[in-house]
Amino acid sequence: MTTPSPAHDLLTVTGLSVKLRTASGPATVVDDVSLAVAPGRILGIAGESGSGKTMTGMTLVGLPPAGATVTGSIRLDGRELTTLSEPGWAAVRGGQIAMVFQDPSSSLHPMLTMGRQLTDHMRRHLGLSRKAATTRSAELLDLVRLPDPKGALRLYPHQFSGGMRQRVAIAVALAAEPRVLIADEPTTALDVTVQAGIINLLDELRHDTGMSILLVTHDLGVISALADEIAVFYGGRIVESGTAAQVLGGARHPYTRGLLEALPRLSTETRRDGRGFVPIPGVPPTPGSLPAGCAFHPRCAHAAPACQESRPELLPLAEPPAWHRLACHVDPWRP
Amino acid sequence: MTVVGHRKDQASALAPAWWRRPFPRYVRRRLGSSALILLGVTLVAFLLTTVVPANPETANLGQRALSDPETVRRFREHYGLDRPLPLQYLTYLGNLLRGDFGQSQQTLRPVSQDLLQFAPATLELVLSATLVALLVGVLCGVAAARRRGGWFDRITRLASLTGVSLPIFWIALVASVVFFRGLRLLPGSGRLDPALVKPPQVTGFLTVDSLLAGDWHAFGSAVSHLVLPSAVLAVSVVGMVLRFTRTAVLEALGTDFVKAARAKGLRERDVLWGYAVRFAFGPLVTATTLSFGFLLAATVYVEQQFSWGGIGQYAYRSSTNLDLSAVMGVSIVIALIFVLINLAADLLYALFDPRIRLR
Amino acid sequence: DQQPAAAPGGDTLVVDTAFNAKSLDPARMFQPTDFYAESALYDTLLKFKGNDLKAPVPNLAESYEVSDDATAYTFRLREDAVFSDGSPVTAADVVFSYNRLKNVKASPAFLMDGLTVTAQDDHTVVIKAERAVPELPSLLTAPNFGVVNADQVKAQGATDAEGADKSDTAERYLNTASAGSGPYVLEGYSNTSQIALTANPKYWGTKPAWQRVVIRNVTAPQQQLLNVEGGESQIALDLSGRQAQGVDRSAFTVTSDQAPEVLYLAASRAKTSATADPEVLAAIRAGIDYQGLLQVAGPGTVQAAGLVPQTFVGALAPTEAPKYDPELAKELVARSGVTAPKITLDYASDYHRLAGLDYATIAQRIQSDLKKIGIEVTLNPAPTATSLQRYVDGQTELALWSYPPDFTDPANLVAFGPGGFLAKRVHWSEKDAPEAAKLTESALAAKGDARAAAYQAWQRVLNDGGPFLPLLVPTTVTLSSARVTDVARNPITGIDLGAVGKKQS
Amino acid sequence: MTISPAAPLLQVRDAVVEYTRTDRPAVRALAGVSFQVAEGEMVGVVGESGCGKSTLARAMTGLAPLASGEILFAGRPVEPLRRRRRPARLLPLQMIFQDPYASLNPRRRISAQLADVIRATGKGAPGHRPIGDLLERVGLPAAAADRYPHEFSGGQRQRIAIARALATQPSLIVADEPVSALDASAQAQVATLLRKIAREDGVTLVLISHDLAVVGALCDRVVVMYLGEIVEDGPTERVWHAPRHPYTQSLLRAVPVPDGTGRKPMALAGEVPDPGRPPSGCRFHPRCPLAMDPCREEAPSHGDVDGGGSVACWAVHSPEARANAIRA
Amino acid sequence: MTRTLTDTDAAVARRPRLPIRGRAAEFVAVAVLLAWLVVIVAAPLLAPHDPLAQDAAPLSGPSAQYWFGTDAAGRDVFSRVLYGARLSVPLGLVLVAATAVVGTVVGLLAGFFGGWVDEVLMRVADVVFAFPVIILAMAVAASLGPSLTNAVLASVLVWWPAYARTVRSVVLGLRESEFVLANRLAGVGSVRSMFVDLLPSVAGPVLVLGMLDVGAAILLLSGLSFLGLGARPPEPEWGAQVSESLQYFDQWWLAVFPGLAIVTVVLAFNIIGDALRDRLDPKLRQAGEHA
Ligand SMILES: Nc1ncnc2c1ncn2[C@@H]1O[C@H](COP(=O)(O)OP(=O)(O)OP(=O)(O)O)[C@@H](O)[C@H]1O
Ligand SMILES: Nc1ncnc2c1ncn2[C@@H]1O[C@H](COP(=O)(O)OP(=O)(O)OP(=O)(O)O)[C@@H](O)[C@H]1O
Ligand SMILES: [Mg+2]
Ligand SMILES: [Mg+2]
Repeated sequence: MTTPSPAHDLLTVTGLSVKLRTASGPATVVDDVSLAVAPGRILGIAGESGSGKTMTGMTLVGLPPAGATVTGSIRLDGRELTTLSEPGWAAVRGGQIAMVFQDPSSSLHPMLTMGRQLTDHMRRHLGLSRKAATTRSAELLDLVRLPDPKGALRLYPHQFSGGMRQRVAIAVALAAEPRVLIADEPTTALDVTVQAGIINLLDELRHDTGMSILLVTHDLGVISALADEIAVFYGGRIVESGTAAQVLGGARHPYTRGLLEALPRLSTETRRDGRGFVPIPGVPPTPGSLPAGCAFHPRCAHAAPACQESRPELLPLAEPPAWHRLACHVDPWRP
Repeated sequence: MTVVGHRKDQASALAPAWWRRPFPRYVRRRLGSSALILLGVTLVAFLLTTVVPANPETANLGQRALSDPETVRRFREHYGLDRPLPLQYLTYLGNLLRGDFGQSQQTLRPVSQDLLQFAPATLELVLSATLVALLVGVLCGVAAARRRGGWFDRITRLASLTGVSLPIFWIALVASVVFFRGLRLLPGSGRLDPALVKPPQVTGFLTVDSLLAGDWHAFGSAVSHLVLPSAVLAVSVVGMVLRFTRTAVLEALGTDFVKAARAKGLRERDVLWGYAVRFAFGPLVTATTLSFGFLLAATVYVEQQFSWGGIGQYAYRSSTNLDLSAVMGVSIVIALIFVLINLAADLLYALFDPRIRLR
Repeated sequence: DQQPAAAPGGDTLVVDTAFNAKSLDPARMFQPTDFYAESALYDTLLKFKGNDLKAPVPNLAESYEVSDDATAYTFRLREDAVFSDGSPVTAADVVFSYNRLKNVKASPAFLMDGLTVTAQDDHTVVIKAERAVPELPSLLTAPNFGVVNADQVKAQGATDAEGADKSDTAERYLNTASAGSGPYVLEGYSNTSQIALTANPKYWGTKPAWQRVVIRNVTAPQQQLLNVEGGESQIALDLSGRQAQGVDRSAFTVTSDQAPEVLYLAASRAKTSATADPEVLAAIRAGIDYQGLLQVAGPGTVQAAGLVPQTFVGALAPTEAPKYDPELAKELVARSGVTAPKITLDYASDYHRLAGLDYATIAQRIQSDLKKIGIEVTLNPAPTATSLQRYVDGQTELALWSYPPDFTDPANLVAFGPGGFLAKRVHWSEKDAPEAAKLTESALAAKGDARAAAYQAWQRVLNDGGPFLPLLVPTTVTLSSARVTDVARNPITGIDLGAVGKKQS
Repeated sequence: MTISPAAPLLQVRDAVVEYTRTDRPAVRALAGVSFQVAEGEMVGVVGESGCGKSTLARAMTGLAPLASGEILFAGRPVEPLRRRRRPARLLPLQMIFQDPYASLNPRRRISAQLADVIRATGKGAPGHRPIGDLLERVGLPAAAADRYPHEFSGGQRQRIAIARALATQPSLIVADEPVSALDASAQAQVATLLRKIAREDGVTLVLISHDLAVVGALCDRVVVMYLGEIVEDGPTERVWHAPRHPYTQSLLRAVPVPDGTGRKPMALAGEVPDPGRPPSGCRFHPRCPLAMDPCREEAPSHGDVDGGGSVACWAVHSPEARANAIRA
Repeated sequence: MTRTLTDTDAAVARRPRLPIRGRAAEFVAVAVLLAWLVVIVAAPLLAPHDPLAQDAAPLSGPSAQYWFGTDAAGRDVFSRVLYGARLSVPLGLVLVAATAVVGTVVGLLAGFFGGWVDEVLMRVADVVFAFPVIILAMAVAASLGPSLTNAVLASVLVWWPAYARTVRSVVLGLRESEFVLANRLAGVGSVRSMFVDLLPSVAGPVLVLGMLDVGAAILLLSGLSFLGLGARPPEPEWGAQVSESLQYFDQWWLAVFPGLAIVTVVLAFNIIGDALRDRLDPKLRQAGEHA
């Protein structure tokens, strides 16, 4: 695995913050996030519910919630996106950066045919004729392994199973040949058997099209299967990042460790002595009322006094490979 | 497959294939329940006319004739008022099936003929009011939803609430005084300039009939007569259409598929009209049905004020005069229109929302 | 003929009225609006000229002779009169029409009670009566005596034979086409929206000034006013005096005529009703503030002195009208056998026909007046049908009504006499008032100049303790636009449409 | 509760549950399911979405009436819940639902909801616990009783639901996807709590989940369902390490492992068929890598396998078929 | 805050508060309603004249003595408008309350018992819903006599299906909802669960529907009075006053003031109902009406 240099990166996010006005005052739901994805690679974003994963994804397609303040920089192939006007964004969205949503049933319009939903933006972005767009739609559906792609164009979303719907949603996202795909929990609503198919599909797609994928999920298994690099979110910040092997194989942040420990383990021994599932105590924080210092410290078994005082920076770990990064004052698993 | 399932399949095997497809099945089911409702309505109408203690002859014989028992007896016999109730009902139902609603003691014509004359007048009025309300309501509703909480949203909210808060009989009066008497802008009664000859009745809608007859003069007159009463009617329902549209569009704007459509890079206009408003179709059909039902009742006031000569006036007149056949006929026709509109709404709903068809 | 007859407002006379219409069959109709149209479609033997009700003038009949005992009349028909199809009007047509009226046995059949009609020759008709009928010339002006073209209607199922009530089927035809000799022919009839007439091209008299007449149903009087003001119509028939007050007299003509009917209170003599007590009845008579009532009723209305309206022969002089005397009324109530009398007053809530008079207002006024003398009145408004039924069935205690005359003669009103069909509604029989009953008889029998005195005597007895309390005679107001001239209004037949003139602008 | 140790606590015999749908063939959500749960056991039920897991749970507690077959609790039939009050003898048979947001009345305080159940069970019953105790038992402060459901997180609500089940002093709890709607850490918390209750209070647990890992980490025995039928049943270790049914094998291979190695899970071909029109023969055959002629024609019956449990598969139970399969 | 088991019975679900913060229209609406409430309570003190006394010159315009002029019978229009509130507002509320009670009971029965009970009740509701109100009101007025009470009765007869359907759909949803099932599994009786779990859930939707309907109810009753099927003279009902004014339209004050009275009251109720709907459930109305 090579260390990507910034020059190679297709999408670079630096110091991205999203501030919302909520009923209980302003809340920073994404805080100083920096990411980079190279062409053909998959960056996994992991973290519990509410940690700001979706918000990050939506901001990257220029669709933060109304009234949000976005700071920082988003660069696509060197071009700054945060300064774009709405029409400018509309050209980037779908055409350059596309998004797949978590729930395939709700992200497709129930009253429009698949054909219509596949072609309308394709015609806009690629300037295709209706006929050409239809042909291409069928090809796309074939690409995502939908049986009878031509017939499927005339069908409505409810006529498909969940897994097929997610394939269609992916096809919709791919329709205008985007260079970056943001997949927000693309398999969470699906069965494992179906999920396996989608995982393989995404993997093939990035190889075949050279597309970069930002894979947002709380399922570490899915991340492990797909991601080249991983960023772990907690309370809107990245607490640890690195290659999949580094983060999952040699996790250094107590939170990352906690997540891994909390996973159910298939083993008789752990079940007998009750170690199968080690929960992280406490509940995730809500944005707007994050604890001072390290946001994780109230739930952390290794918390030191310093953790309550200052927020740890996300810093590269001293030893190579240099881009395994960690935000922890204590770093209890330092080798 | 169970035995029951088999039998059913065999029975329906005789029907053509399309008839067994989900949509026609749905239509059939809805038709059946509509017929049941109408049967219920005939029964209620019939029962009502029998509980009313006053005698129809009072309204229909002169003061002197009323005091002559022989005249009264002849009258009752002629209208079958002397037979036992269940028999009267069965006879009535039988006649209904043949399209015979009996004879109106008021107009001395077959009730069916009266209804054919008056119902189109009312339908023309109610339909044009509905159209106006839909046009204004949808446009303003979408605009209000787009800028939720903005000044336009707030103004239309207040305006639509005001619209539903105005007593129709009162605004009809006010409108007629202001636009007819005061400003002399619009005609204030009837459906056509009385000096003009009515175009031959085809649809019963004067606007349509005059066009069919190529009579521009009559068309202009019919339209100008339509403006005031239908505007008055529209005022009371435009708010409902607007609010339904606004709510539905707002709901749609919050859904994942609108987010997804935006994320596809569609223009905001396309997202709004192609995705969000499209989703509002169901609520819009509901709003239209509701307002149509409401207007059907409200025409009683408006027709009175504008001497419209429709089914509303007929209903009022025949019920105050205890013209029993007419009362029954008019109830059934109003219910029929109501049921048909609801049926049409459900079918439209099913046609436009593919999820419903297979239910 | 689908083209408009003329540009709007050109040759069409539009008359607005609140419809009370049923049928244009002369043998069956009895509603005011039908009378208006009927008199333009069918000629009668005699008619009243304009609004002068004192003596009928010739119409289809050139002249008539009457026997001394007033039981036999001989009418001489004019020879130039023709029906709208061009055929001449003959005595046979008259006999057919009158016999049909009798035998169809519809509401107006009573008009023929005791009369036999025969044709002496082609143009002479003889009418014989069982009793003296001094009122016959007036009677014959009623539109029900309109002469129909016998051949034309026989072809449409009409018959004048016995049993016509079953066998006559011409009514439907007569509601789509007319078969008369009047200045207009029927173009279209709807008894709920409009009646359209076109000038009869074969009319034997002076051709009407207006080519077309549309009588429209405009229920709200105020709307009628708006329509005339706005030029949509030329004549409004149902305004009250008050409504006509604001009209610009330079641009419109307002004419007033006293109504041919009297608004009265009918007090029940049933034992259960407080009104059966003569003192209570007298107290009500004295306790009504007639002047206040006039004020409420609006300009033009006058107090009724008796049951016969001023326009008829035999009306009482205004000075004989009951007087308002609240002190006396209170005393009467105190003296009466009823303590704190409670009375229900019935009236028809939807009855505005009488000269725009609002029964509700009048009833409320009476309620308020009677309260002051210690009688508590509960109002019971109901739609005409219900209210009238209660009255007919004798269930009302106090009821507010008027009696629309069938013809303009006091003989039409004897039903108010004890035992008459109106008196029965308040349980008043001959036994209760033998003196009044006798006077009724003699009034009916009186002839010539004696009639007036006889009817006056009759009314004086009725006013003195009878159960009917005459209240008001309202004014009917006719509003017409400046384009219209010669608008004379007969209380029964309405505007003589054939005589209405047009001002050329 | 005294039952003979020999008799299983819950017996499901050939249970069939059908849902009728207008205009379409009825769904046989359970197409003849038989299994037993012994006292003190922790049994897991796994399978894909729509295979009838929830239906089984509902049938076991009497919420879904059986079309045929029977279900016995403590030796007596579980009557379907109709409008009558549930008989006292069934109260020890409780259920926990998937959606922690729907399983509590949002308009009532926790205390009121628990009190209802306590009253229904009988306040004076031996071993009955006051509300505070119940809440503390599930790891919540007693003061939580005064609050409304919306003031709690999903995991906390699920604990309250467990507390409500505990109020009836249950001997068997059927938990239908109790942790599926929860976050990883909350999942672990609730799962741990369930196991603690089962171990410490001696409550028998039937845990339904589509997540194999959860079942594997908690249960002694696993039941694998496919399209309304049980295809494999056995001790967790055996099923995990030596799955015999091709479906179980595929299921296990489809689970991604978070080890950072990038190993891809294996997909199972095809879609779950419409349960209203199940395939002939073995219901799994259209998707089965080992499918052969007998599979298409006749449904296999359950047969015991080495290492415990049973499997319904032609490839396992007919040697010649197996040989054919291998040859092919 | 500690609670013992014994007082859990008294633990009544907390109603959502009526939030009126930050919205001028709602403030004004509440103020208007409060003003009308004062009028209703204190009409005899506020009205300068007896609303029934016919002391004045008929049809005189607004003046210092008669602020809103006098009517055809010589009564003070201002006093009549004030007294009119005593009829319209309470009766509108009574109508809605009665309708809601009838509809809720029917809906509960239909939803709870299901089967043929449900089928019959809902078919009856369909028929009633399709039947024209005016004709029913006419029939009631004709058979029982026109009066406001009878107008209310007739209106209840045709209006309850709206509530019955809403309640039924809520009940159907709830009957299968997990918290009801869980309680029933834990031995809570179905009647108790109906009252404890269903009623509060039904109360919200019914309350919203009711608030939205008060305005419509006032309009309906005044409309029936306008047609002569409601208030009985000399009752100073607003609709009846407008109807009396039809005879005289140069006397604009006769129609304008009672009309404005109706509009202010109804608008105020509608604004508040609308706000309540927004807060409680934006989609409720549609769900209830498209059953
Ligand atoms: N429109 C919004 N207004 C206010 N707060 C919001 C909005 N959308 C999201 N949030 C809050 O922002 C935080 C981050 O949300 P986000 O959806 O990004 O989380 P997530 O990591 O995707 O969680 P999940 O796994 O549940 O999808 C959450 O606490 C959420 O409550
Ligand atoms: N009320 C119902 N009416 C009709 N069909 C139903 C009903 N409930 C379930 N089904 C059908 O029965 C089958 C089994 O459903 P069930 O809910 O038991 O599956 P499940 O295994 O619990 O699925 P999931 O993992 O999605 O919860 C499915 O095909 C489902 O569509
Ligand atoms: Mg998310
Ligand atoms: Mg389930």
